[in-house]
Amino acid sequence: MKNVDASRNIQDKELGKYVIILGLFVLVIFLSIVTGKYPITLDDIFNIATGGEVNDMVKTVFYTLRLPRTIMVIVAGMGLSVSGSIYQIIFKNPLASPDIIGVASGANLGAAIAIVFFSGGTLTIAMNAFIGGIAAVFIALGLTKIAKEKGVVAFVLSGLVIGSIAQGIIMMMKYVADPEKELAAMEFWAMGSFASVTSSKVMTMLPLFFIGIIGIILLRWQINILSLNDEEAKSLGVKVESTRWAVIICSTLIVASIICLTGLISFIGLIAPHIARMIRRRNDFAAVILSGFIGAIILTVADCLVRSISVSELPISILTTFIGAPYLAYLMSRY
Amino acid sequence: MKNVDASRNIQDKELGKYVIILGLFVLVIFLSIVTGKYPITLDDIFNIATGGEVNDMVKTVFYTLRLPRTIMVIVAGMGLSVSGSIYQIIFKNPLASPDIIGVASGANLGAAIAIVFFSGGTLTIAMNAFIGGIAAVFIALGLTKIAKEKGVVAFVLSGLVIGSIAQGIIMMMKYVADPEKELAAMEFWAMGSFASVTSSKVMTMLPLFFIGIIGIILLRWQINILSLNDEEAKSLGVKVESTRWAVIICSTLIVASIICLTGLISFIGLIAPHIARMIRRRNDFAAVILSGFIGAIILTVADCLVRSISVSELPISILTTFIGAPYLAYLMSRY
Amino acid sequence: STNNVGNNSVGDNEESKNEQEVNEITEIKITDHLGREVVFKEKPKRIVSGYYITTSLLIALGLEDNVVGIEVGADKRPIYLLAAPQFIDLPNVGSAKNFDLEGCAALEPDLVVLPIRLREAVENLEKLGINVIAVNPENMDLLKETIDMVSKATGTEDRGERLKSYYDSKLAEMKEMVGDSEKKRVYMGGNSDFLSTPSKNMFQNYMIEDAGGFNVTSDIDDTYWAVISYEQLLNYNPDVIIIVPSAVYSKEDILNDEKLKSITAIKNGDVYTMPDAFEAWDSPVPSSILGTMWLSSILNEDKYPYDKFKDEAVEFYKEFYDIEINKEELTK
Amino acid sequence: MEILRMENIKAGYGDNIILEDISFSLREGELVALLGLNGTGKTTLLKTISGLLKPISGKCYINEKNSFDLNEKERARHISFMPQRNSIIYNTRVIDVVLMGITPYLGIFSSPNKIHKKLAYDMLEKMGMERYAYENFLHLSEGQKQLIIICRSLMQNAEIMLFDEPDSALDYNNRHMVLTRISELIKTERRGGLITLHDPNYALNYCDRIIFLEDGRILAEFDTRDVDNVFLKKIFTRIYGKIDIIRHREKYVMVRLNA
Amino acid sequence: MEILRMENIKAGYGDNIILEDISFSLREGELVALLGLNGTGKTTLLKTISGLLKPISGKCYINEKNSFDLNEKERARHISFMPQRNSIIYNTRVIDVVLMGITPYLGIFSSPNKIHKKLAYDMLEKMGMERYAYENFLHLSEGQKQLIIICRSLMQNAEIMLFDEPDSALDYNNRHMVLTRISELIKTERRGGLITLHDPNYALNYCDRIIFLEDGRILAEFDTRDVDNVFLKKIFTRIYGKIDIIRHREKYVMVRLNA
Ligand SMILES: Nc1ncnc2c1ncn2[C@@H]1O[C@H](COP(=O)(O)OP(=O)(O)OP(=O)(O)O)[C@@H](O)[C@H]1O
Ligand SMILES: Nc1ncnc2c1ncn2[C@@H]1O[C@H](COP(=O)(O)OP(=O)(O)OP(=O)(O)O)[C@@H](O)[C@H]1O
Ligand SMILES: [Mg+2]
Ligand SMILES: [Mg+2]
Repeated sequence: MKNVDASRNIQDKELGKYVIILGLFVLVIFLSIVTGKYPITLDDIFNIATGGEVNDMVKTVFYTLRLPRTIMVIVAGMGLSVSGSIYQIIFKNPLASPDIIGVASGANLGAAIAIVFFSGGTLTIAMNAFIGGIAAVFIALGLTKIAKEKGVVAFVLSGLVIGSIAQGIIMMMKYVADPEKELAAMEFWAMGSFASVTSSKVMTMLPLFFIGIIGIILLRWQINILSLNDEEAKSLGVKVESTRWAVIICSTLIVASIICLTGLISFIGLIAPHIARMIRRRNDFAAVILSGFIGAIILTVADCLVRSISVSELPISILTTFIGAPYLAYLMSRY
Repeated sequence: MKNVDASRNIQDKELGKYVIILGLFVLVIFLSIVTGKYPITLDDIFNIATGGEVNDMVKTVFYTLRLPRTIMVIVAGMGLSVSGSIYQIIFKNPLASPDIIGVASGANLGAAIAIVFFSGGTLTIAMNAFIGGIAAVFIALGLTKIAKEKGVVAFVLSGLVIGSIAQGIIMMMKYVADPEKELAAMEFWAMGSFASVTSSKVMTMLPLFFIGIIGIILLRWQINILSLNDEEAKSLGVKVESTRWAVIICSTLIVASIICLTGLISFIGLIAPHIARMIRRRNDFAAVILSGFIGAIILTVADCLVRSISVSELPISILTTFIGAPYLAYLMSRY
Repeated sequence: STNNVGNNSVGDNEESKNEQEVNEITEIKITDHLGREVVFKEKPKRIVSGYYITTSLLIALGLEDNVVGIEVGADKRPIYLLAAPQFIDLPNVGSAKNFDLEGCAALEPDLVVLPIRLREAVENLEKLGINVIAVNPENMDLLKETIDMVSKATGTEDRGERLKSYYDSKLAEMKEMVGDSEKKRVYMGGNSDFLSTPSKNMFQNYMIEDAGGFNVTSDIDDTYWAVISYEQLLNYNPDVIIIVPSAVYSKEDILNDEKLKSITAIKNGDVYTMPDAFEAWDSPVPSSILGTMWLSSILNEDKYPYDKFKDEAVEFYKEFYDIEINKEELTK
Repeated sequence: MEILRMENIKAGYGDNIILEDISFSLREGELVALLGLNGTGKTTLLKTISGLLKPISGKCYINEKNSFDLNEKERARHISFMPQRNSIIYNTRVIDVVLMGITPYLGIFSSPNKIHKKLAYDMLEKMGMERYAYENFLHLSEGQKQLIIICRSLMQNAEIMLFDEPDSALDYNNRHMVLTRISELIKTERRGGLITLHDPNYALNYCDRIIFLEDGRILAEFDTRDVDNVFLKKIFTRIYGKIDIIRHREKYVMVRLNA
Repeated sequence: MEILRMENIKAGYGDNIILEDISFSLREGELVALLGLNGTGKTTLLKTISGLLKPISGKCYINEKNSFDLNEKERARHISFMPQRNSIIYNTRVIDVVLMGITPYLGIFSSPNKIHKKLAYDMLEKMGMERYAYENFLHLSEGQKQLIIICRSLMQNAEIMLFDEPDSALDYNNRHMVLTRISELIKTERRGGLITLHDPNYALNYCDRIIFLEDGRILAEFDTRDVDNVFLKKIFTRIYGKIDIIRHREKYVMVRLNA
């Protein structure tokens, strides 16, 4: 009797947590839509939503800038956190981040090449970054193929090798780059920013993101099994190697499609999974989804602050850090 | 009979490996002493060594630049690799690097503060970097104290939290820093370099380095036991928490004393331990020592190349990467 | 600035400097931008410059034959190719990131000019007994001080003075030209990204003001290139958009950007790129005055026709760099 | 009918050859015990059969089909393998651990549904563990964990079931319960079972046949029903030293003779 | 003489209370078996004694000294604890694993010396594992690993030795060998031993006393020498159900009655 009551109590409490998180999520979306430098009033937004009369310029700004940016921030927060979670599961490593297999370093290299050799516009940079990220991951995967010792450590080491070679080439390019323009461009890119997000870019990238995320959702049970050791997963009928590849490719698609537009956004993909796991206290796919929501919330709040604190845009990672890290410390002291 | 022969063969082969590595080590030290832009001939060096007559300028260059730099490079390669090895053992994590508990981020922050607020000379910067590194580690250790869930993950998360907060503050300071003086200085510091190593600096820092390294050597057996899980280590009489603290503090001393002079040198502390473990194929303290030698060799070769390849000095990390990463990939495909 | 006696005597004999200058000066004291006092016992013959601004200045001071080493990346500076092609093959002493101490020492210089950010190298060179001047030419006044220091140390005050007075007269001319007329609102797009822009404390901001414009982003308190958002730019709605030399994007990129089309500058086609065929005029090089003049001509073409600017630019390079430049490359 | 046939299997790790010349077969509805001392290669043999270890030479047929041609998923439907030591599973509910056994029957893109969950719960009930269904697997005792892993293995419902010392952490009651369930299931569902055990009495009690491994080779193979005291004593003495075989209520019991 | 005395121990994990009102003591030269079904709290009790789990209330005296006042190192000299499941040890030589048992006797700054190595090698010899001394621990079979961990635990040479199912992965011979060694050592060296087992026959054979745990409480405690058939049958039936106690050459043997 007592036991049943207790378990119902716990269930209520659990449910409460998720309701709060969902509420926060909706709230920050709203906040993000009303925050910005160009004056758009609540009335305007109401009119846009209901199809009423609005100034053309306001409409353009809303549809080409405000809304795409909001979407991009949410997508980025979700994508990076989900991918971080997934990697922490399949590599059984609390230090795994979305960059573990080299995607971010590759994208960074791609962007750098676009900047230095093609003196590219944002589109060229985005394309190159995307290709760079994907290419780095495939090379790393190729390296795992020739590794004698298969298994998780091979992936970690391959990611390390490819990531650091990419970093080396980037450093080299920074070294020969023109300090005033190319170097600065490379460094801005590496700091990450949502300032130049526009609707057309978001539109091109969203499909890729969704392919990746749907892939991950479809593979959720296999991911679950990959958290066992390889022999056990194999004897349960999981094609460990090919599944690991599939998961990595989906995750790479997600991350590459995000960072090719925003540049590197560090930290959120490492910390949101830990926060989610501490809140959920279970190691299942729901924790992955939860980490997506938490990542989106943190990143959106950070971006709203970026857009309102000062005229110029602070790097987003600063605020993400200052919101995420103390919260994680707080959770550590509680759970 | 056959078996005994085989095992003797293996032993010979094993021994051969270490002889080669030791030989290489001596060779690169020699190489480092004779390499540099200032013309010092072999005769000069012979004369300096034997107390013969040498041009005063040559002598000054040798004693204040050439020799200290050689010593510093070897010390840095050893220290960072040993510390990386130790962390990979006690945190049971192949991704652990000397920065796992926040020392590098803290040192970086300390240096940044010195540059921005005290517009400091190199000595001030070094002191602040050193204090920053130590302080960050102590704060991280403090955080593990309040964590509910003790154990390795608490350390990893604390390092993550402190490291990223330090990074956030650095980004913030970069943002407000004077671009010509302060920002540039901060960025160069973060890239690491042996170009400005001089004898007096090396002399102040060596004692601290040795305290740390001797601590690690003395604690070697305890470190060994910490590779077990906590309960097992405790029931074998190891004071797990305080020993982990002691090891971290020694390792921090090593790393802080190095990077406060050289700035951040990435990568070597992550990759040398893996190379050593692959060569030794055993997970003992000898592998830690081996990783120190390998780190020193790679870093010295990289530094010699830096000093001779191009007329101007490439950042050391580039060459470290290009030597270390392919070698690791090669080892992966062999063992 | 003040000249001391020993210096003046050399200045008087400037015309015959080739024969006589050597060892004639007594002792020169200079306080550099790090507040260090540097004493020259004799006139430096072998000079190393670790900074493109001072390297260019050495040409402007007619010292190109004394330079024995310069900063890395010389092949990227068109002015060297035009005015001192021998620089391309000089040994380099590294960059501001990585100064090559031994390499520098091996050149046995009598004078090394470095930016103040190389404070460490300065200290170390001092220990090796090499004379170093650390300079920080980050705005017009500091540039003038830099000119003073280097010219004093090398006994070329005369040319230095001419350069400075050229600046002063041109700045005065431009100030007078603009008068009290309403200033145009200028937005300057940075090198790496159209949305990065010079903030209040940067050299570019002073250029816009000197040229008689109003920098829309002068309300940004940052110290470096600031990044703004599209929304912010729409909100600023500048009259003129200037692209700094050799930006990674082009004028067309901006003119064709759908999201910007409501901005006045875009509507009127007032988007200009600063020429980059000689030097980066938006940085405090000795020829940066030409950047201000160029901008002034863009903003007030009615009062300062572009052709007049071109003639003056040709004259400037003729006089100070002893080269004949191609007018066609003075684009806008 | 034979559902598994091994022919001249030679297997090992690198240069270290552990098994040599192993041939035997498994019939439908038959539970076979694999006995042998520590380190003779029992686990190695089970790993080879389940495809986790590639043999150096030899063939393995499942229903007359070469098993090494199958991929992981197909193989997992034919063969389940309960490991001697399972991996650490963090913060996962017990029922989810059991559900993992259904994986071979799922498409790569699908997850267990309600029916599967019901099956898993029923399985837990059969093992008397249903009250732990929604608990954290990590918080169970070692014996309880082993029961759950047995459930997972049974969920796989494969034709050939391999168990590597499934009873090592179980108490006396659970040991008998589990072996009873396994032998019943194998009989009624016409599966083939191969189980390693250390206590020969359990093998004598629950298995149809015993295969003795010694130094990586098959030492003996016999049906538990048609042996007599003398044969048993001879073979067991060879392996286990000073023992005696006594008969107690229709069954042979091996007891140790004290020195 | 009593070397260990537990008084009214209550212990558990968080709110989940597992053990209640546990009091017993251990005398010099005595090997006590701790029996109980899966999940009754045997491991929890051993962890509490060895100081790995802080009890909610109750006292534990070692040689009349409160054991919870000791730090890890002191405690490890008084108590050794062989865990039910040891951690994964990567690429370490077997002899180095055994050497770990000497740790409580080393200063924090020292490492094992030649003498210690000799001791470790001798220990391996006693267990018949000396030929694996320089092999990789990871490459042993599970049973061999367990033997090595037993060696490590014996190296600790503590006054009170706790073993949590030390025989679970051992073959019949090793099981007897290990239990013989342990009981001899405890007798000759005047140690106190507490061992959990699942097979009551081994407890009856090798232990001086049996403590029965049920649902976290002590159900019964008796000397194995002064019991009779009837008592044993009663108590064992309560826990293990349908069993019979037979006598074979001076010893009681518990056998199962088939349903
Ligand atoms: N990964 C490995 N690499 C090299 N040798 C191994 C490896 N695993 C096992 N061995 C060796 O193979 C032999 C057989 O091991 P296996 O695990 O098959 O024994 P087992 O019969 O299952 O023993 P146990 O009853 O102890 O479980 C042992 O001698 C062991 O040392
Ligand atoms: N870390 C833990 N957190 C919460 N509950 C636990 C934890 N460890 C064990 N338990 C619970 O404590 C009870 C006793 O566990 P314990 O491991 O002591 O049993 P045991 O007698 O050793 O069983 P076995 O024979 O299976 O080893 C079990 O019901 C288990 O669910
Ligand atoms: Mg086995
Ligand atoms: Mg237990």
